[in-house]
Amino acid sequence: MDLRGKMEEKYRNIIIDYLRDQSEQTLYQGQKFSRELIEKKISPEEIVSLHKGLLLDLYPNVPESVIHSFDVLLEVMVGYGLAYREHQSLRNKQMEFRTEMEIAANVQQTLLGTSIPVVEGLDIGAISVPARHMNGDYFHFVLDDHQCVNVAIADVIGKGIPAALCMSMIKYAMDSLPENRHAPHMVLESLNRVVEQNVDPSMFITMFYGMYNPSNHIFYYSSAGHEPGFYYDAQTGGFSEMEAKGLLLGIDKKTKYQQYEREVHPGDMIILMSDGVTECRTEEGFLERDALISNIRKYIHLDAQTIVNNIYKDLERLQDFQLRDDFTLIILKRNV
Amino acid sequence: MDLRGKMEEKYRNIIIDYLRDQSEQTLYQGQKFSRELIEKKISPEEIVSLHKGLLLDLYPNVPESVIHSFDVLLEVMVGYGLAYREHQSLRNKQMEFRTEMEIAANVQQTLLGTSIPVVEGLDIGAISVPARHMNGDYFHFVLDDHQCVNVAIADVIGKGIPAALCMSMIKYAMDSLPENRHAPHMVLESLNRVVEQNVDPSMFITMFYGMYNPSNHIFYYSSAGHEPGFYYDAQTGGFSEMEAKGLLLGIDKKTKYQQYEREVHPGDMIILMSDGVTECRTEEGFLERDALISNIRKYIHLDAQTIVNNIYKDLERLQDFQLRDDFTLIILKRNV
Amino acid sequence: MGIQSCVKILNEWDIVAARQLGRNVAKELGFGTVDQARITTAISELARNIYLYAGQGQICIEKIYEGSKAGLKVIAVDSGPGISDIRQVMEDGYSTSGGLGAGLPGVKRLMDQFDIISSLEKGTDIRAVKWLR
Amino acid sequence: MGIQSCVKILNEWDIVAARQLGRNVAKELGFGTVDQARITTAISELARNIYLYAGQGQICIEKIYEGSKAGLKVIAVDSGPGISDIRQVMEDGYSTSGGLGAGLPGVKRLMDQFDIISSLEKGTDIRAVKWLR
Ligand SMILES: [Mn+2]
Ligand SMILES: [Mn+2]
Ligand SMILES: [Mn+2]
Ligand SMILES: [Mn+2]
Repeated sequence: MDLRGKMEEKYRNIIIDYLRDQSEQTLYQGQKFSRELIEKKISPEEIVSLHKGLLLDLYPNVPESVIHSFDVLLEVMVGYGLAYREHQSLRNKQMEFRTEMEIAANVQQTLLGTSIPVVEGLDIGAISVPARHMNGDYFHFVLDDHQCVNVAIADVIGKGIPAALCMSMIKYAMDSLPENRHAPHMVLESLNRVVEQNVDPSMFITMFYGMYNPSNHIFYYSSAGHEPGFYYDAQTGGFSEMEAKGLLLGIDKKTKYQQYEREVHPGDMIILMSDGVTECRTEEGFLERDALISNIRKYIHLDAQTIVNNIYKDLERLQDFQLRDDFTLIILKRNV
Repeated sequence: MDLRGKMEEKYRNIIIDYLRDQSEQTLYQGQKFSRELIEKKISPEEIVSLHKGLLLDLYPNVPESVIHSFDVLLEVMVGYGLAYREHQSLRNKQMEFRTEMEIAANVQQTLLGTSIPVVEGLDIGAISVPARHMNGDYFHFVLDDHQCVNVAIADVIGKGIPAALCMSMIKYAMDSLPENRHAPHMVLESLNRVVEQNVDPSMFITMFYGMYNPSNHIFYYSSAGHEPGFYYDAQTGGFSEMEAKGLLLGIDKKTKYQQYEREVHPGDMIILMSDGVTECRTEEGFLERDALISNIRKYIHLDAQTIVNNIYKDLERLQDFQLRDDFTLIILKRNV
Repeated sequence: MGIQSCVKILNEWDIVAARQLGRNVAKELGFGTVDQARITTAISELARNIYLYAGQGQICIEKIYEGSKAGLKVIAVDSGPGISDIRQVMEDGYSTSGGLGAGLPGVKRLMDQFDIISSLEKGTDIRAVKWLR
Repeated sequence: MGIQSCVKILNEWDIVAARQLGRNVAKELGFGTVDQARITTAISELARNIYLYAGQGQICIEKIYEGSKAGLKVIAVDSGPGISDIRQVMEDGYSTSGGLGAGLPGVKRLMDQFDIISSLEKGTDIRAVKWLR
């Protein structure tokens, strides 16, 4: 028996069962049958036609008008059938697209790849999740010859593939920086010149660049219009903003950046992020920076990587699992 | 009256009309109604429920079994209703994706942008169309200080966004080439080193690089594993292959490239392409290179840009408007 | 080649005439009601495109035979503005009518074969075939 | 808070029992047949997930009231392996069942409100509400 014949018989049996007992059990069979029909790509207009044929067969004296009325229902269902078959095709496109994006994201990963350095006395956690498929946020660690931990966090204005294309450029630029990475303000100044020269004038990049020197426990940093980080003082238990002024990269090639510093005591934390963390929009409006702080407090006893992972998980759910912006959060915690 | 009430009345009228006259006119109303329902995002299970209600209303003594049978049809339609509503959402995603791709393609355009040089005595036509959204083919013209026309045509192995990410790299590399572009084999050698060093080891690039010197009418060229071009000899009316040997870019950093040359007489043409032109697959198998030649002959009296446009249009239709690979075709024609 | 019957498309009523013609031929060939509904929907869509975008044109219906197979061919011709980007028009999900899923990809789906030629300012010629199973 | 009635999900027959419970409560609240079919489909889907992926769990049905609104709440709880990437599971077109369009996004669509909490190796708790219109 061919597929259509089999389906016809199945439907016939379900209908006959249901006419006998009207049970939930039979309706459940109907639902499973629906799943099967859809898997086998049978269009809804065919079901309507099947139903009409069955009625005619089971009740030869059913009024003619009832049978005629099915012609109209059939006509209407053809439109849904088309939508349904377009749906199949869009699903396939969606799959192809997802595969392509996975490859592209891997290429991006290879291009932008960084690894979190292992340094005695410093516990580092970092997470970066794209809102769509490719990341327009970027973070980068370099452990230099003096055992200083350099950390960069950047955000292209914009999301998705266009932003990702830009971000790969930044990576090439960072790789070709001269070896004296020691001064954050100088790093930003030279990156600014590259961006100004090479990137589409409508694209801007915010960046925070910091360097932690484990021999004097000082964190040096500069910011190019980037979302300010937080500083956690273990002794007072208080959080303060790491304010830093500076123009975005790519606006004016002569921009100078100011450099700031903080002494880091045992238990203190430096928390860096992109605006996707603080501007995560929930049903009740934007998440306040204060709310983020109480979120951090909740997990403060854990290690840095677990803290950032947990915070991401909480915020993801708050946003109903749909990120509005790329999300990057980094925590540096000086161990006792 | 609310939307649902209005739809109910419309459907009722269509059914009543149809039961009276069974005319095509009424079925056409049914089809238009289907369009309207779908635009208003009404699920198919609601139509089934509506139909059942109408029958009960119009024929109070319709057999109970007929009415019961609609419970099963309804249960089955809920599955289609879900597919249908997922369809709405996928369409929206598709739209978003298309918008994102348009922006990304623009960014790529800005990054890779080239303009066809205007040179006396030389008629140039070029077309490059991505198979999906972003182009993994690339062509580039430079008119140097000696009025020589430099032309590059390249193809990343692979398509779509991953290929596009790679291609932007090649563009940066070409821009930072030393100024002595004169020798095609040297250009390929230095690009090869860049690709070998920077690009994912699984990505390879084929490239043809040529230079036309209008003062001695010689075309110098080298190829890195790229699809061979054609040479059209106006005097004999014959086409010959522009064979050139050379490894793909990115395999071995020590690769040397051989340089070839051709004297170009009035009316002669140089035809360069990516494999997307010759490997365009039709229902009857691959397009033969011979078929391409007869296609070129068909348009040979036209200007270079019209020739490449027409050939693209023909091949697009042959492939049922679905390109399997990025398509790039360049024609250089020496005027009389 | 079989005999063609044609309907000129000038206004919306002609869409119904084209559907009626298509349905009659489909019935004669022995198509079932589901396929009849699909063929007439495809004809509606093609006729509607002529009426909306080309102003006028015609729909012809032809019985065709290939070996032992019989089929119905719909030919929609107009001398309207033509289609500038056929690839885009044939892409799923592009049609602006919110979620209708018809348009030319819909016609292609409803039928078994589909071919289109269009030149800017010259017009469009679409041929679609449904085979009797 | 209203009274909860629960069905343990251990095998496929329990899916029918959960549907029956949901349908009874939906009828009592005055939901029409279309909404009844949607609610039972959502319950089926949640129960089936428990049966297939968690092994066991339960489905509870609760009448809820908010101001003058009445609604039906479905609670599906299991202590199975949990969901590692909720974003992916909630994404349309991800479910592997060819084109079914159900899965958790389907449940979300069939109901008016939807919330999920899941921890790896601890289990999953899903709550979904349908309001009477
Ligand atoms: Mn961004
Ligand atoms: Mn951002
Ligand atoms: Mn390629
Ligand atoms: Mn290719």
